[in-house]
Amino acid sequence: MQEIVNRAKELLADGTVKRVLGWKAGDLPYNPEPAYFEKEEDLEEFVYNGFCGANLSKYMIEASKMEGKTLVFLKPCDTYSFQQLMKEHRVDREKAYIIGVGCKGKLDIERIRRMGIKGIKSIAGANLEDEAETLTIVTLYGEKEVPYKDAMLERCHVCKGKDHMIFDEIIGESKETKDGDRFAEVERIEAMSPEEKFAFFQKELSKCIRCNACRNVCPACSCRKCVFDSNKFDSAQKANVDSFEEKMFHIIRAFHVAGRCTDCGECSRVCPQGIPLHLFNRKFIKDIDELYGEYQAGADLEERGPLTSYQLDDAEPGIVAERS
Amino acid sequence: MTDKKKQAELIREISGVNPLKCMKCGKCSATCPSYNEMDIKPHQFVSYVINEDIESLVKSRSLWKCLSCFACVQRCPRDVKPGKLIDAARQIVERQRGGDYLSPDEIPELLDPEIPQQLLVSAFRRYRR
Amino acid sequence: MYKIKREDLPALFQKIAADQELYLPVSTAGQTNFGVWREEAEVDLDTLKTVKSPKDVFFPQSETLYTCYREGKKLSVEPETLKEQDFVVFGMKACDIKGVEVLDRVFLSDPIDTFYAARRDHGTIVALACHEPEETCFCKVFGVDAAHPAADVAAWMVEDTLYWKPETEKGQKLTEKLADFLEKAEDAGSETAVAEEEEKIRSIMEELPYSHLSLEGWNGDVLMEKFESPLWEELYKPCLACGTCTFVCPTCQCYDIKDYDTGQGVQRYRCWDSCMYSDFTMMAHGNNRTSQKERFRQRFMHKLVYFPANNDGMYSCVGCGRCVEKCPASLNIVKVVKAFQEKEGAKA
Amino acid sequence: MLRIGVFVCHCGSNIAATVDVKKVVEMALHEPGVVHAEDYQYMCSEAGQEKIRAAIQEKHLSGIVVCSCSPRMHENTFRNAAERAGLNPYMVEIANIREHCSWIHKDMEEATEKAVILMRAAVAKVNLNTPLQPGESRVTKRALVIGGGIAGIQTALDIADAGYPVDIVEKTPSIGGRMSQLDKTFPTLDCSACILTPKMVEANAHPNINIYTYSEVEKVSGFVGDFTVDIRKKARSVDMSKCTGCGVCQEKCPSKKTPSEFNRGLNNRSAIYTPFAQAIPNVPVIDREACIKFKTGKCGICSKVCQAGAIDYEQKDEIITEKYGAIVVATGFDMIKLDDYDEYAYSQSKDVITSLELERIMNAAGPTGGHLERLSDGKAPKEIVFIQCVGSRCADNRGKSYCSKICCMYTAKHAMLIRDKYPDVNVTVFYIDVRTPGKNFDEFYRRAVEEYGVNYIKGQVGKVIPQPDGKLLVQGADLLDNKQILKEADMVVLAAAIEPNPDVRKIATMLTASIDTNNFLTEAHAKLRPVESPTAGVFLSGVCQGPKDIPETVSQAGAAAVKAIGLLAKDKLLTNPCTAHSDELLCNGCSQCANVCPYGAITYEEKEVNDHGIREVRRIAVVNEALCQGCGACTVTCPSGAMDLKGFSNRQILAEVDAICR
Amino acid sequence: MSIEAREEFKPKIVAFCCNWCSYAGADLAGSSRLSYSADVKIIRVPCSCRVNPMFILRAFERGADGVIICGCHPGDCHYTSGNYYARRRMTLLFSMLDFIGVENGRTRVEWVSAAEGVKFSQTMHEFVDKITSLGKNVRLEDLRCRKS
Repeated sequence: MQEIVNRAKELLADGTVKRVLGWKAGDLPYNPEPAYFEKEEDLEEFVYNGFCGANLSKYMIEASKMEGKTLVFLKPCDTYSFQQLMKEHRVDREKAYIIGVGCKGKLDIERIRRMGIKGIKSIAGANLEDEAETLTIVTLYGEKEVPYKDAMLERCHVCKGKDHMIFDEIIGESKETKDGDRFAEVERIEAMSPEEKFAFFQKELSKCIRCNACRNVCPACSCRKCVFDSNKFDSAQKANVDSFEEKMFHIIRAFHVAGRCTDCGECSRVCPQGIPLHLFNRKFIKDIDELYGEYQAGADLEERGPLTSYQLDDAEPGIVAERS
Repeated sequence: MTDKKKQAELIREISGVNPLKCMKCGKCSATCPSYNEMDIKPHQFVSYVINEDIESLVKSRSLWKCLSCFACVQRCPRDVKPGKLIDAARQIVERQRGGDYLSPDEIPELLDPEIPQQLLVSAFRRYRR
Repeated sequence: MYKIKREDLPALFQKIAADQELYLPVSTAGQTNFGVWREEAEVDLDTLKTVKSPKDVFFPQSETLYTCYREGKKLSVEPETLKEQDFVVFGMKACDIKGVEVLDRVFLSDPIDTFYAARRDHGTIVALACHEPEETCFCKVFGVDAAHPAADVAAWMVEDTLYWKPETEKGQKLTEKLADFLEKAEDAGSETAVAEEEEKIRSIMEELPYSHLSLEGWNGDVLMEKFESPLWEELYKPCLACGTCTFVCPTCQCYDIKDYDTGQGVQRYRCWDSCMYSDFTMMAHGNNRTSQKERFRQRFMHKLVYFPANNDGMYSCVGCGRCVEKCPASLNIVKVVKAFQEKEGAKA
Repeated sequence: MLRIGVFVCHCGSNIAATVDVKKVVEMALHEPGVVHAEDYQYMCSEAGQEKIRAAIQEKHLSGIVVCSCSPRMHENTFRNAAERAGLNPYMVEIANIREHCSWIHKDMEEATEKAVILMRAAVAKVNLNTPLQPGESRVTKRALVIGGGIAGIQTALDIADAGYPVDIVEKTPSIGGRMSQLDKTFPTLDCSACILTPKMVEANAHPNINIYTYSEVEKVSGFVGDFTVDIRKKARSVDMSKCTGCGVCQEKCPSKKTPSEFNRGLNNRSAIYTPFAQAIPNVPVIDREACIKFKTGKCGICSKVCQAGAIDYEQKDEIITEKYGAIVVATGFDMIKLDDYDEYAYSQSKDVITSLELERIMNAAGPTGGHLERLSDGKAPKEIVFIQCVGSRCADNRGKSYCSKICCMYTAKHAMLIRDKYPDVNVTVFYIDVRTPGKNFDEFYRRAVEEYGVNYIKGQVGKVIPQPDGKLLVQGADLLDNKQILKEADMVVLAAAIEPNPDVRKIATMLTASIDTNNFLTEAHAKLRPVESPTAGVFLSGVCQGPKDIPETVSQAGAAAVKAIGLLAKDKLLTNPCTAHSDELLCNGCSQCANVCPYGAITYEEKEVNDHGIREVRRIAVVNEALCQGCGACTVTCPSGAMDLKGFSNRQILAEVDAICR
Repeated sequence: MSIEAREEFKPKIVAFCCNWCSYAGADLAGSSRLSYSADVKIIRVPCSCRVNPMFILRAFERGADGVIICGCHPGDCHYTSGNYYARRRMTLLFSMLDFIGVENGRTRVEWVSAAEGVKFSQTMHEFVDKITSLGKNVRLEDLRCRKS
């Protein structure tokens, strides 16, 4: 981490960048927040550890409007989002100095809480430099040990890989964390009967409080004004007054990001109600891969997205009925 | 529904044929190997069904002269399949006699050396589709 | 005081729910929120904090106000009826009850919100002391006693026994109704068990990292100074402008009134709004808070400055810590207070 | 809110017999915004339009709904009526209560209920209509004719005579098409070449006509008045400017084993060839598949013998890009393949031939020098059987569902010519129906029977069985005599069905012209706009639109030319105002809309906007209204809903959905 | 469902037809007097690519029981490529609806040319039968829109 801080200080000092976009240590062991640093001394508060899950690429939309370059730290998966945003002209590459940072999987405090751990006083083993495979958590109610892997975000179990798609330089090593099948859960649901599927999503979505955290954190949901905030389709909604609206919002949101979603998993990470929102996006990704050829949004700058291109012999919509 | 109409309906149902599609080209009769043996000619089957005169069809000599070779079915440009119509008429007769469906197990028992090979071939043709 | 074995609680719930609605923490797809008790519901009394506060029992996320029906060119209006049946909320925590107190200030002062008032009148609150407070809790800062919640009935879960103490007339009435299920617990052992539990809770509260947060300097007198502080410019930056903090908050009371065209008419409903949203308080001429910084500031200024200024010093934060847990950008009211403290401390 | 008038048409009894129009009027008056409703016998009539005009003026209507036939019929009529009364024509919506309602439903109650709902949807939509103004686009005064048969030649001549330049693109090395393969023509028995060749020559010499033979249309973009077309001029390997057409190269060419396309493969041609003697241009092409020079690198005889030095083995395909205001499709037809009709032994016997092959055999320039003889043994036939409707009028998937229209007449012609030239030959025609509508057509057929003694038998042939002695046993039915006939013939001629040139599908796709399941191009209206494609600026000439004989083809060719001339005569066209437009406050500048726009109508500009007080420079989509054709692909791609389509806006369509689901 | 109840169920079906092919195909069905159920109501759109998933969900929200989108055959789009985009969009949307447990027969895409009046009427027959067999749409309906 010190290497990162030193490099940031250098770049600030020599005027390459006007500010640094990174993470600032929080007041609890697990709550660092995304932050801008404009002065070298501010960087004393900089932190980069297992709890820095936030994908900073969306902040670059705003940073692109600011004067001068912004140094931004991106994890391998974040670079897909950044590149996709570039493709859509939402961020300015010229305004960004990208340092790709290593990643050994990011931690999920909700998952730790779900293990029954509460009253957390400190957490050891979450730093990038820590070699330990376990987290040691000291709580008001005793000390707990948790394997690092078990506390990881879902997305890290299906990691896209250690490579940064776009960067100016790279600091730190990444670790292979993939140990799951990205589409296993989607397939499990696909195999259900329509009634089971409906019950599953009804239950999950009934928790939705329409806080819009999923949308606002999503790098693909970069609309200046979302259709659900505007009256373009009489679609402004502030609450899910009816179960229809829960579905409507999530289906349309997934549809709007289909072919653009990099599967960064931020939606599920931030959902206060723990709804597995990434399933919607992954379903689309799986369909796209199967029907139109494998496609990874944000992996390059040239390829047309699957919904803005076509093949003459694409599958007919009837395939949906045939498959199920 | 009159009896006549019912019978005609039954023929349509069994054969799956819409006789109204016929354009009276006569290719069925042109192609029929048993044409000369028949009193009602293949192309006429259609009009008998349309006119709901199944009675005559059932009583005709043609009923049992048709070889079920299905040349007419194959060649009919309008998908009318006169062979299927006459076959349906035969089935009506069979049903009246009480015979109807055979279960697959019964077939081997009924096959004896006396049965003409032609009948078997005909059956294969008939049930091929 | 009364007591009941934990294992007998389902029977108690069934009894309560027999003739009225019973709201209590229910787990759905892995998350616990207050919900209506049903036979098949997964009751969860162990989770300290429900994701959403139970405020929606009294102030639902959305409620219909009236419905217009259209027939040809004629319209008729049918107002929604107010809550008429009694109901029970079981398992509210001290902070949430304090939250209701804040809401009362808003909705029960003139002009009285009749929808809210009807729900308050008909609701009986059975509160549960916080068995194991967490690091995100800071209700102590707002004078809340997590060990002894101030409700119609206060309850403590000590090992496998629930101690039940009616403290108001409403509470007494409910207790009488449940006499068959509740066992008298006036023995010394019970008193001690509860007292020990209270003591334990209070001592943990002392230890919590946020419990000694100072709110010095947050009052109506410093309104302009706080409002104009350059700190906001830094603080708001990570904010995603989502409404998570407001929707999990037990005291956020802002709502929007909207119309829904049903095809045969219009349903007018109100639903929670969030000051974090860009169309919050949107008016015909536009919006008076055009930047996220202003919206962000609004939320904290309201909780810590405007509200106490208008409500005899009562903050509209109760220290439940939900926003601390749920903010996707790890922002929260504690960080804001601390940031000002640091800056002002440095200045002094 | 608008002041809406609803006008319900009876369409005589077409609507009124099934829809209770009074009820529709009554229900309309209950709809919000509707201040006037009336019904009338024929809304599209002068008197009906007058009612609309009067109501607009008297009741100050600002929106009109006409419940009548399809908008594809009379939308323009009613828009014009509204405009004459001072209302913007785009404030008119049509509820289609005829094609979509009265004509398909029998039950009055049901049909009326549906008509009311359709009316409501139209009222809901018109409530959100806004006045639209069409823009203008220029017209390139040049026409393209695809296909150089008689249809294409005639169209090109007519357009050229009117003073507009025309390009003909012909796939084969010469213009002339099917008609050049024919011997005589019915019903006058003119020699086909005698009447066609002068037209070919005229087209070639016309100063306004430019002919691209051995060329194909490769790409079409643009729209009515302003098409851009890429034409691939295939390498001819002969320099057209040098070749004198002397023909020595063809004589000397050692590769003479390629079946002649022109003679339907009945004989062979050389690798360097002109398809027929009167070919235009009279410049040969080298068939690179057959040419020894191209296959082995050795030979080069043609180059050596060519005095003009016109042979150019290095020639490459050339792409010519040209702009056109109008495009006429005249791609013609071919005979169907007879693989699926083997009961007629076409593949088994050389003496079973198609009618077009008979044309070549009868033709003096054909493979037999005009002598009627059996291709198997060269003997003169004594018995000839003609079989009609081979592959036409078929309901199965072997053939075509339609009547090929020309076979009855040309078979009569063939029969007559044979009986005339070879009176000792017996001619029998098996027919299903003899169809001879047309001037002097039935008389012609009767002459074949009455004067020439052609034996017409009502009945189809079931099978043709080649005999060991070379005879053909024809098994047919005589339905009138109720006999099965077995007849020995020396020759059997099949009237094979005709089908549109298979390439037409490719061309239709390029032109975005619609095509039916039989590959015939669809006309804009079956009766009223028979030579126009629904795609503006594209016209149809000849058999590409449906089976036709020569006189019909020529008259349709002229009609297509008139339509094209009518278009070219205009300097400017009014463009469709129903175009996309982007809300600059919502646009993200993400370029997704530009990615799906088929017309390249969307560009981006950096623009300063004032978003409720926030002033900033944003990248914003801008729609070029002259290029936008209003498909709406961009509107769905746009996630924020910034892109919308005038005339079919999101809210309009949603209003219709709501009204239908109410 | 009893037979009587099924006979009483009159599905609401919204058909989006592109102006150039399918709407004309529907016109042809009309002028050829090829009947189909009056439960089908047609909305004219310029192209199948104009159909936004929002329209389809809105129809269901308002109580439609089935939504069918008809466009030109692939390759025949009046706008060259609109139906190709529509094909991908609708395939994915339908797949998502299937994924969340909406009966997949409620949505359909059919390519109907201007010449296919017969196909149009047959398609509508089939679709109405399918929707009738599926019954009322309850999984994608906004209860507030239910007629009281």
